[in-house]
This record gives sequence, structure tokens and C-alpha cells, in this order.
Amino acid sequence: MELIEQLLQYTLSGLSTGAIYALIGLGFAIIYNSTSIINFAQGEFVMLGGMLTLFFHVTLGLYLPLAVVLAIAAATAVGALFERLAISPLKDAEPIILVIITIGGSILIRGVAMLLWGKDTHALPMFSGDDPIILLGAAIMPQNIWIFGVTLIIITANRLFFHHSVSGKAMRACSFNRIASRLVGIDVKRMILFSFIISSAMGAVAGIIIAPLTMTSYDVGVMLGLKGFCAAIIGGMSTGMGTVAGGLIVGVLESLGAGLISSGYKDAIAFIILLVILLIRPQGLFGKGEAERV
Amino acid sequence: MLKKIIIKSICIFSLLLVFTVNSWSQEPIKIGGLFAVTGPPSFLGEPERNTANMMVDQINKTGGIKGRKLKLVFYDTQGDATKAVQAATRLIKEDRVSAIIGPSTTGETMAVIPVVENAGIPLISCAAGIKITEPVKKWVFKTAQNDSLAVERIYDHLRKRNLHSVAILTVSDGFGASGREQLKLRARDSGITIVADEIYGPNDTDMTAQLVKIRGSKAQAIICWGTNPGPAKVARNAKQLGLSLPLYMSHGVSSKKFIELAGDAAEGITLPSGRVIVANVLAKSDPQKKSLLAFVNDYKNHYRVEGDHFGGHAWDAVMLLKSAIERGDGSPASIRNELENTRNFKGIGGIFNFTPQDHAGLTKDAFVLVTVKNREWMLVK
Amino acid sequence: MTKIFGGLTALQDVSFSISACDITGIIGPNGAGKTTLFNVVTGIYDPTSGKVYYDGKDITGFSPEKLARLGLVRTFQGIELFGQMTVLENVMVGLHTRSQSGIIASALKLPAHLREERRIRERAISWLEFAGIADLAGMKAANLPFGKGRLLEIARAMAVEPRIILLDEPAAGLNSRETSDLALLIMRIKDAGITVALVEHDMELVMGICSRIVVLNLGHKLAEGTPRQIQEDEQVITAYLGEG
Amino acid sequence: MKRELMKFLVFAAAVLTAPLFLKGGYIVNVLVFVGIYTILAVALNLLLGLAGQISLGQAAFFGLGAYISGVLTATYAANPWVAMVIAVIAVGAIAFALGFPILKLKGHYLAMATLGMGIIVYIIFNETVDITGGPSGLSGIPNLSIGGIVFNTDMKNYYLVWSFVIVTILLSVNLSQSRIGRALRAIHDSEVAARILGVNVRLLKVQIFTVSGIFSALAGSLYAHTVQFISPASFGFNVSIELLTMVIIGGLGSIYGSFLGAAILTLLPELFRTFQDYDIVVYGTVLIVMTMFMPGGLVRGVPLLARSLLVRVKAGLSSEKSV
Repeated sequence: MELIEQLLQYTLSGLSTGAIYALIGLGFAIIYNSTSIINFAQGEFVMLGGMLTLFFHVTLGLYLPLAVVLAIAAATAVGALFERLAISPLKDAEPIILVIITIGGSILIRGVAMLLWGKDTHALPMFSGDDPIILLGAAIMPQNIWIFGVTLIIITANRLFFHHSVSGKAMRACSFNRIASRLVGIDVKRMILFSFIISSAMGAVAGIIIAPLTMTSYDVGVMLGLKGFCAAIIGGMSTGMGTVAGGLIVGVLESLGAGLISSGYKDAIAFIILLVILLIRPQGLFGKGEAERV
Repeated sequence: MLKKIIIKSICIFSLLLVFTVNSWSQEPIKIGGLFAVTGPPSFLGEPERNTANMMVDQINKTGGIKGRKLKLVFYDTQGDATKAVQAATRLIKEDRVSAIIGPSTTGETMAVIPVVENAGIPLISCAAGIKITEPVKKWVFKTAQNDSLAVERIYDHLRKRNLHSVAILTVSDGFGASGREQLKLRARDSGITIVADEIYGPNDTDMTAQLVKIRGSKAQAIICWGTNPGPAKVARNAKQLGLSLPLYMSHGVSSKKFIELAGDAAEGITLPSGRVIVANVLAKSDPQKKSLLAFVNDYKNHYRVEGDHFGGHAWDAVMLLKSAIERGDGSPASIRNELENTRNFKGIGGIFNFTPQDHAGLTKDAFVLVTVKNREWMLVK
Repeated sequence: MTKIFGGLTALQDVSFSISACDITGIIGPNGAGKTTLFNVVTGIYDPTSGKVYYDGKDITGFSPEKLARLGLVRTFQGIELFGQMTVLENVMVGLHTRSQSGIIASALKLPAHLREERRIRERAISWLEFAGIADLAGMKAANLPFGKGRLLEIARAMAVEPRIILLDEPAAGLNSRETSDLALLIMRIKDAGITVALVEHDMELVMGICSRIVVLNLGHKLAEGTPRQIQEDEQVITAYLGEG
Repeated sequence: MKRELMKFLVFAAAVLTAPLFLKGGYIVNVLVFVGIYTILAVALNLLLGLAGQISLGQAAFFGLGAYISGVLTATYAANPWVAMVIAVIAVGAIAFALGFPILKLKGHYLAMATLGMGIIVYIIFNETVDITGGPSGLSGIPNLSIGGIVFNTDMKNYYLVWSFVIVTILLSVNLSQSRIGRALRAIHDSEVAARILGVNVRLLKVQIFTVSGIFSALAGSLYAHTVQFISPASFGFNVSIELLTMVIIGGLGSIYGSFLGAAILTLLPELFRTFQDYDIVVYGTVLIVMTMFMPGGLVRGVPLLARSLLVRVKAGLSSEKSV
């Protein structure tokens, strides 16, 4: 009986961490799908979301919802600026060059954040108090419900955007064939800017809603970014349920691994799953079977 | 073609030569500082550097040491052993310092030890690892309290409360690993059984899995060993799960910051700590009180934040050096010998007594037990 | 020597053979499956069903590198040169199977390796001469004009010393002079005793040099025969006229 | 061919005589590390620049080399040279075995897999406390020695490390210009075309991955025996990234460029010490700007820049004359 209760708690904890990974992974997938760039700076937008909200809310004393809106706007502006200044001028560069650029961007953003806000860790107040909610003997925080809810809203919005709006369809077209898209009159450069804007905004949202739970500091982006990355790859770089499932799988297996096997190797679990997936199903668990051969 | 190659090579090597320019001046006594001001251990390096700067300024304003000014040359090691070795070599060979304060972490200190031992320059480390001074190295001292002392404090308290089986939850970095080693090492002699041995990563977002596993064990108390922000998450997760076991932490979180991060979840948590955080409530008769209040007030005036015991390690190091220089001629060898002769030095970390057999110099009295009450640190009687 | 191509999915049950020391042309409208056929034969794709025989031996599903060792090479429709390397180096890669220095011998510059290097270089130059582009040896391949790139690709394939060479639209994008030079080169290859199979749109070229022609349409084999037979084949004429 | 020989001789001569101008001092210590990173950057460049296969986990081989050497000597009192040989062979075998599955992947997927490999190895260093000493590191690693000479000063270590650098560079240059090197460059440009010509792409990729692992392990072993202390933090993800940056900044495919990249990235922080906290920002900016404006790396970028400057100056001069 006790074991079942434990397993339930592991699963629930895992799901709530997994939802965080999923949210971050979605940002990766959006940029990858419209530009084929793996944006190593994605984790920094998560950090920016949390730190900026903290800055507006705690330091400037603004009302929380206002602080949130401002934080998303500011992080999005940084994302757009980054694309304009560093990515857009290099449209035809080799992928490896772009990888280095995004790594450079990530170092730069992290550095500026450190100079602006110092090296301390900060906690954002919980959105709806900190009395745990008990579900069948397992406890989660109200903030987790926020995370689940926002993830759900974002997936739905993504789905609507990419499949039912003109710009969304255009962005998907860019990912399939850039030259053809250009020929049919899609402004590819603008679509790339768009994808950076959307994913930095999403990263910021993720950073904001997790900050009360995970706390935030100038360097939280690195590990969260990598885990989000794993989620996206496992999910086949999809901008929808695939990545979410990937995130949840990583979260739950980590939590189960820490509880049942060894907490020391917990972090390795995400990467072992990543390797296994890459080796046996590089298109991801839910990707369509179009593994590149030639 | 050949010409081009030669020109290129000359460019490169003249670039390298730029770095060799030495500045020679005998006047001030130069002290080196190796602090991890950026990188993961910056929570250690920053207060250490700030404190060292502040103390050196103060000493110079009040006339220096025997008429000679102190000069602090400091490099950021970023918590990286390789960079620490390079910086230590630079301090010794280029800046020609007479003694070195730091590095901030045990790993970096271990990496730097061969360098200072070969060069014969005294080093006062601000890191806690017991390996630094056990076995004793001729030129190496340290001011941070050994982890073992903190462990003993906790185990004493557990025994007093008649709690014998504990769960330990340590962070997977140098600080946590060293704590874990000591916790396991001292358990048997103290009559404590470790019934669960769990680990969390420095960047983990959620520790409920480990805590649930601990809840399923027969532990009567939990000892969590880490530095901010991990233990704050542990405290919050424990509260979330409604865990009623007494929760102990290490001196790694004895700062206001921990209470700020953990919020209500910090209430009732007990930990061994240097006296810094309870300086105000110490009895007047406490021999350290004067040093402590001086440090706390100066730091607050200078940097507008509370001084913590990490800064205290640098305070102790600078003041130990000062007194060793006053007693000798200020050469590296004399500093080393005089450091070893330090007796009854009332510092921030405790009362230091260095001997040829002991380069750590503290006893477990260096720690007091404190607990959180109404979001304030209180002494445990 | 006989080669039989078996049935494929992109190609429906196409089956024919080409004979040794001959030039066989494979023609057909766009989308007839010509390039797919080459891709299957050269091991880039696996056939869904069916078999490929070479010298009476089943080589279905063999990797391209294995086929090259057996003496089967090809060129590509949109030329695939090693752009960052010189023209000479491109051909030297073609001699990969004709040399054997391993990683250790190469790193240590053992005498045997140096001898081999010299030999490879000489052979590569002679292949460049064969293709008539020896004067371009030191040029970076990416900077070659398109027509010369074609010749280089053929020279590079020849350096493998194949027994059969598959040319995928070698005349595409060439002007008429270059095309006639190409025809001469292909004849020279044939004269060297090498079997040539050639996918081509340029009818003049195909009719001029091929001794046998296979016509594909929409993945089916439409006809097979000598150039004269093909020219008179009703079905072929309809297919081509139908296309436009 | 002769040009290459000339380049190499100039380089070797510069390396051997440099200390004469440096009069000991701290810079020699920095140059020891430049040497170690040069070996690492060259190793990565063989994989990335030559064969076009990315690795974001190169620090894993560096760390494995260091730990095998360190544990064998510090814990089991093995002879350092023997330990070095064992480390190099063992890491070569590991790289060979890992290479087959991992190098099946391409592009971003390969990047991710190698990144995962690097992080897993890093976690293993951290968690196998009984063997590696865990996060607090492993100390007491002896220096290398030949006969009576113990390599325990910066100057001696300089000659030790740089002899290995010279050998590594010589072997790598030879390799890149050989039959194998050509085949690898062919793979970089067009994998399909290389296969059609009979190049066994898979095996060659694994072989060069192995060579790259072996050189990295050598660097790791040298690191362990010169610093005499190792901890996991020196072999983490950021180190892999730094190595990648060295290769890119120096110039993909250019062996001497890797030396330049290693030198600059090791020396840059020394310059930046004056910036203190700002150095991370400066580092990020330099990284972006350099990759943006010199995608070919310094080796190609600087001469290009110099040439265009020269042209401009000449134009300026001639216009003055005409006035």
C-alpha cells in the first residue's frame, strides 16, 4: 500500500517537473521547425522570464500580472533583437556556425543578467498560496496546477496557430522547403523572426510560472534548457503533443529513477533516454518515420 | 609564403610576450586572492572578495602594517581548478605575492596546493574540505571550519534528542560530497545509523522523489547538506509532503538568504553555524563578539547587505595574515612560521590555534546550533 | 556479363539486362523512375522487392562502397563534387579503392605510403588527361564551370577503374560543343572495355552512341531495343508526344 | 607539400625557442595549458573540420584520459607513463565502440547524442566517488619523469607538453593530407559521392572519432600529471563548448588554426581579468562577433582582412600620387 502511495507521488512529482521540461522543449521545437536551428539560448529566455518578473514585481513593486506582461514583452524583445542582430545577418551559414552563435548569445544574455541582477537566487511568490493539494495521498503545489494549465493553453494555442492561421501555416511551410516557400511569396526572413519571437515569449512564460517553484537566478537557464532539449528531441521536435509527451516522460522517469534506483544518477536518466531514442528512433518517439538516409 | 608564415608567428609570439610584462615594486606587501567571483560557487567568492577588499582598505587607512601598505591582487577562478592553477601561478610568478588567500572551494584548493608547496608561498584557503589540512601541508592553512565539526554538532544534538536513525540528503557537488563523506564517517562513533542516503543535483527543481523515499525509510530525522538554493527547495518540498521529521541543514545555508528562499518552510529547521548570523544575540562575554560585530557592521555599511560567514573566512584570513606579518618580517617563510604560531586568535569562524600538527585550528566550539523562529535565526540553547 | 534489374515499387516490375562492353541508354519522360532506378542499383535505396544481379551474382542491397569495390560506379544528375578540394584531389579520392594506406601509415608517412601517394597522384593526373581537364588540376572544384565539373565527375568515377559506369544525365546543362566532347569521352570509356549505362534526355546523344536503349515510363518498362527499333516504337512515340 | 613542411618547421622552431624569450615566469604556465588545449582542439578539428562530424562531448574523452591516468597512478601507484599508455588505449577502445552507434547520426542529432554522452560521462565522474573521489576531486597524482628528470616545473612541463603538441600536429597534418584525409574531406563535402567511390564512410568516421578520442585522452593524461589534481568540473559541458569555440575561431579544418584558437581562448581570460565580472559578457560578445564576421576562422579571416586593408592602403597611396 505504501509503495503504491510512493509511486503515485513519484509520478505526480515527475509529471509536474515534466511539464516544465515540456514547456521549454516547445520553444526549441518552434525555432527548429521554422529555421532548422537548435537554439542553445532558449534556456536563457526561461531565465529572463523569471528574473524580469522578479525585477518588475519585487524590485519595482509592480502589481504581479502587470509585471508578468512586462517581463514577457521584455524577454520577447530580447529574442527579436537577438535574431535581428546575430541570426538574420547569417542566413546561409553552416549549422555549426549558427550553433556557436546561439551558444555565444546564451553566454552573453546570462552575463548581462548576472551584471544587472547579481548572482543570488531569488524566489518569486507563489501565484495561489503554498498550501499543498492532496490527491490520493500524493501532494502537489497549486503552482503545479498553474504549470499544467499554462502548458495546456500553450499547446492548444500552438495547434490553432500552426494549423489554422495563415502565418502559422506559412511558418510550417518554411520548415519544409525554404526555397519553395520563398517562391510562393512567403517572407521567409519574417517567419524566422516570428519564430524567435514566439519561442522567446514562450520561454519567458515558462520561466515565469516555474519561478515560484524552482526559484530563479542568472544561471538557471543552462540545465533547464538542456532538459527541455531532451524533451523536444524525444518528442520528435514536434510543436505539439510529441514534445509535451517527451517532457512528461523525462520528468516521470527521472522522478521514478531518483525514488527507486539512485538519486545520484537522476540527471543521467534524461540523457540516457535521449541517447537511446536517438540511436533507435532518431525521428523521436512520435515523429513521422522520415529518417534521413542520403 | 615563408615570409608570411614568419610574420604570422612573430605576431602570435609577440602577443604572448605582452603578458609577461612584470611590474616590480617592493613597497607594499602584496597578498594574492583567489576567489570564485563568477561561476557556480560565486556565492562563496563574492563575499570573500568583498570582505578581503574591505579589510585591506581598512588596514591601509589605519596606517598599514608596520608602516607598509597591503596590496591585494585578486583573480577570479570561476570555480574552475584549471583557472585556479593558472591564477595561482600568476600570483606567485608575476605578481610576486607574499601569501595567498583562497581559493573558495575545496577542489580548487587541492589543485593549487602543489603550486604553492613548490613555490613556498603560504596559502590560507577559504574552503572547508578536511583534505586540505589533513594530512598537514607545510604551506597550507585554512579558515573555514571543517565539515567534520559541523557533523559532530548535529550528531551531538541528535543524541541529546534521542534520535538514532537519520536520512541524509546531500548535493552532488564538492560541498555536498565532502559533507556526505563526513556524515558517513562519523556516524558509527556517534551511535547514529544512516538509513537512507540520497543525493540531489545542484540545479534540481524538485526533490520530492528523494523525500518520499526517505519518508518510506525508518529515519527519525533528515540531514540535508548543500548550499542555496537546493536546501530551500528541500525544505519547501518537505512541507509540501507534510513531512514531520526534524530537518537539519549544514552551515552551507546559514544566511538570511536561506530564510528568504524557503519562506515559512524554514521554520524550525536547525543547523550548525558560525556565530556570524547570531552576532547580535550572543552573550556579551562571548570572546568572538567584538570581531563579529565589527565584521557584520562594516560589511553592511560597505555593501548594504548582511555579511555572512563565507565573507568571514576571508576576514579571518586577512586578519591572520596581518598578525603574522606584524610578528615577523613579512617574507613568505616568516609569514608561514608566524601563522603556525597563531594562538587564541578570535576570528569570525571561531577561535584559531594553529600548530605544526593542525593547520585548521578550530574545535567544534566554532559552531553553534541555530534554528529558525519567526523568520529569524535563534541560538539553540 | 549480364545484369538483371528486378521489380521495384517506385518502378513497377522493371526488368532488363545490359550487356558488357556496350553503351546502354535508359530514356523516358520526367518521373519515369530513371534516377530511382540508378539509386536502387547503386545501393543508395533498397528495393522493396526484386533483385539486382551483377555477373550472375546477387548484389541486391549492397552498400555503394561495396559495389564500388566490385567495380560499379556512377555519376550524379546534379553533380556531387568535393567542392572544398582541388580537382586533382577529387580524382585522388576516386583512387581510394585502388590504394590501401591505413590511418597509421598515413599519419606516420611510412615509405610505403609515400610511394603509394606518388602512384595515386600520377594515376589521377592520367585520368584528368583522359577527360581532358589536366590543366585544371590545381583548381578548387567548387570554382569549376559546370561543364568541366561534369568531366571531372566522370574522371573521378573512372579512377575507381570500374567495370561498369552509370552516368545520370551527363549532358544536362551542357552546350552542344560540350555535349559532343562528352560523347567522344563516353566512346573512349567504352573503348577502354568498360560497360556504360546512361540515363539521358538528349535524344541525339543517346541515339548517337548507344547500342541498346531501354525506355521507361511511369515506372514501367515501355520498350527495349536498338536505337532504330526504339525510334519506330509506337508506344514510345505516344509516351513522348503525350508528355508534350 | 614543401609549404607544409616549412610551416611545420617554423612552428616547431618557434615552440622550442619561445621559452628563451619568456625567461620563465607565469606565462610559461599558461603556455603549458595552451599546449594541452591545442592537442584537444586539434583532436576535435580532425573530427569536425576534416570529417565534418560535430561533437559536443569531446570533454568526455579528455576527462576519461585524465581519470584513468590519475586513478591508476594516485590510487594504484602505477608508473605514470604506463598509466598514460593504458589511458590512451582504453579511451581509444571506448571511442571506437561508441563511434559505431553514435556516428550513424548526422548533423544536429549527432550534436545532441555527443552532448548526452559528455554529460553522462561527467555524471559518472561525479557519482563514482569510491573511484574518482567524486565532486571533491582526486589529488596526489604524480608528475611524469624520464630517468632522473621529474617534470615538476612549468618550464619542464612546457617542453614535455609541447613535444606532444608537435607530434600531434605533425601526425594530424600528415593524416589530413593523406589518402585517409582526402577521403574524410570527401565525406565532409558529399557523403553520397564518397560512398559511390568506394570510401567506407562508416568505418572511416569511427576511425577518426577514435583518433580524436586518443589525442584527447593524451591531453587528459598530460593534464592530470602536470596539474596533479583532477575534478569533474574540468571536464564538463562548458569545456566541450570551449573546445568547439577554439576550433571554430581558429578555423575549421586548419590544424594550425586550432593552435591559434586554443592560444586565444586560454589567453583571452588572462586579458579579461581586468574586466573582472564583465569578462563573461566580453567573452560572449567576442564569440558572437568572431563567428559572425570570420566564419572561416582566424586562419582564413585575418589574411583576408589584411589583404583587403592592404588593397585599400594601396588604393589610398595611388590616389594620393595622382593628386
